[in-house]
Amino acid sequence: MGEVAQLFDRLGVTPKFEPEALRIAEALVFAAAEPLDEAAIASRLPDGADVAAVMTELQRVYAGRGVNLVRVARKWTFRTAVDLSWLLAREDREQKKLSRAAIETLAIIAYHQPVTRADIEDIRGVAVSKGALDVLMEAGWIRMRGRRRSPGRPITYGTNQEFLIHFGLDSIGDLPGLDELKGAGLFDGKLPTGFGVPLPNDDSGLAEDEEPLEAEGDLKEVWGEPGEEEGA
Amino acid sequence: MGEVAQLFDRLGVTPKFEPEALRIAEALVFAAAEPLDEAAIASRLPDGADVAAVMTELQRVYAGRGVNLVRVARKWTFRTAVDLSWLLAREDREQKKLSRAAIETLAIIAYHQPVTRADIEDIRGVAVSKGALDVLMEAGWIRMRGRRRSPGRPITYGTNQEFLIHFGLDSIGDLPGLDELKGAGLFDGKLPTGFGVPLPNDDSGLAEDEEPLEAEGDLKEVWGEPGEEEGA
Amino acid sequence: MAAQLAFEMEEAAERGEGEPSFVVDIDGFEGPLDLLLELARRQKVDLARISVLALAEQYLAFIEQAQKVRLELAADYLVMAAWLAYLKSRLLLPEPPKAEEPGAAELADALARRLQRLEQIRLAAEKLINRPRFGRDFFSRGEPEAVAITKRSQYEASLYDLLAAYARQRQKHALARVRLKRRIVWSLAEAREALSRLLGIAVDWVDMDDWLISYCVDPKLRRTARASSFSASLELVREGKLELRQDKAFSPIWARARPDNSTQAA
Repeated sequence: MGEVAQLFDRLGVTPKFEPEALRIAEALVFAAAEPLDEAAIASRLPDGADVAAVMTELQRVYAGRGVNLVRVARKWTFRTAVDLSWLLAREDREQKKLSRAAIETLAIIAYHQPVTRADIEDIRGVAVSKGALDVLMEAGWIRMRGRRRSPGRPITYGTNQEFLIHFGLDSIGDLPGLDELKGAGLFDGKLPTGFGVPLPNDDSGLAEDEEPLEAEGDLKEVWGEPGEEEGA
Repeated sequence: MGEVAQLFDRLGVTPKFEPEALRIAEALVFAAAEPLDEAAIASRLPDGADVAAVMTELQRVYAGRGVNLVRVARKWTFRTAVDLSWLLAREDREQKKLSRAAIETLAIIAYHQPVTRADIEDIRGVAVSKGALDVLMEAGWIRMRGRRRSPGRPITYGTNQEFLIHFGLDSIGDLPGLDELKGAGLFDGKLPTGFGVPLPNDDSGLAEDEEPLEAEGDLKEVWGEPGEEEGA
Repeated sequence: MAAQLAFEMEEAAERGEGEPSFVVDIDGFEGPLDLLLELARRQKVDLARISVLALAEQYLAFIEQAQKVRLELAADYLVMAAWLAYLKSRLLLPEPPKAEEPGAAELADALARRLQRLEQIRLAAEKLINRPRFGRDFFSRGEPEAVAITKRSQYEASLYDLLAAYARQRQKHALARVRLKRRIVWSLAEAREALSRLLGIAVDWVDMDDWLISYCVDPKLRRTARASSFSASLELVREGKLELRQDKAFSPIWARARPDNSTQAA
């Protein structure tokens, strides 16, 4: 503890919280198997500690190091520095390569969510290829959100927290190239009404034109479909 | 990397190795699924790096922090600082079903309180099973009220507020009476005349034939007993 | 798609003249829109300023050639071809004065926008997929520290369990209890103990009934007391500790401790 204080002294930094808070936050996030949200961290900090300030300071301390403190899905976690990926790449960690169709489908879901299968087909101009949604579901990146209030009540899809963690995004608004897409004004076009929301939205709450999936049976039933729906 | 060099500068330390080596070692140990020996670390370091010096320096950097670099069985790993181990303790509530003997004992205590162990045995017709009272004490539903003014001055038991909360009772008087129990089909009709169910009473005041438990020592002594008392 | 080979427009169009030469691998396309996008890119202009007419012609030429070499094209491609043929004719003909349907220019514009949108999402997908990714480019702690869990039992029981348990026991013992009430009896042992005490006091003959009444105030107990003490007294007589005397049938029974000397005489 004394040493941390000393460190700050030497760095010429005057923290607005006890050095102990920094140590606690560091230990918590370091030990956890999964990213931690600020509420979880705050609950263990001394009363009155400014958790945001603590995390910012900790992030600064770890900047440029071999291990960095990053924020993903609005949670904090330590990650090896991206430039050291060569060091740690291992065959057993190699991921299944996604098909081009799956990547495009993922991008459409991410940038245009909530979207239906028909929305995806409209953008790509082709039937959603066999298993593309399955693969993404299996990867754990997308989820069924609800149903669109439109004829046939199609299922709507969106991304989930795993998606943000995997791609190192703090929120869906941090998607790369979002500004270009917005600038191109391509979020409207021929998409159904209510789809013209300028930003992707992975809120767990349903959109105005969405309604909840009814029951588990419903989910299963729907989930059995992709094979049948396969057109091309 | 530049930032690390800068950090070292500000710390007034002149490392005998490239700062990059420190970052690599840090990332390696962090990402490893088990403690790493120096040979494994050295194989990934830039040629000519003094692995021992690197690890010593890294250990120094982490000394006094929330996470420490430690050597176990000649291998390196990160560990939560010992003084923060309390952060990693978590209480887990495990749901356990109450044994039949325990719930029967509890039922008698609830209706007939204040009761002694002998009273319970008299009503149940069997010795109070081993640990049944202990379990009920642990569950936090019964309390020792006092002692019966009778030979041997046995402890009297009653229920407490936790009991009411758990079973959703506003007061102990809400326990159903004989007619209600009959109505619920819990008693069949063949009861002898004069058979009754007492009106339960969990008044915190002592009954006429009760006297207070004397002292803490008394309590402890008594509490050591159940095992021994176990007869039939 | 049945086409496995690179479909070489150039070769297929050998007899044609002045056809743009390009190589298309139909197997590599993700549907007609993708093919259109590829053709559009070959115009080497901004997608916003693309010539939709030229694009339609190129697409139709491609389909025509594909059919000449009997490539089986998926329905999607043919539907698009039909639509583009319609669009082409609309674009070449003068616009009807009052358009009920969307004008040809609008249709062309919509197509261009669709292509743009696909292009944009492709760029975004590329950016997304090339981001540093968890488990490939960066890693979490390999050996997260397990949280030590102290187990604390929480017992579970419902009110129904409780009531059922109560009724079950009371019911089970209700009859036994009744028997207990009737069993307000003097056991043989109790009677014997009482008699032995009597032996200490009664040196002379005593009326057992008088004596029993003095002990047993409760009249209900008289019968059991008499029966038990009579049996006990017989036992004591057999052991030579007591003498009993009855003058005639149904008359009082007298008892006294047996003098020590007579014990020895016997």
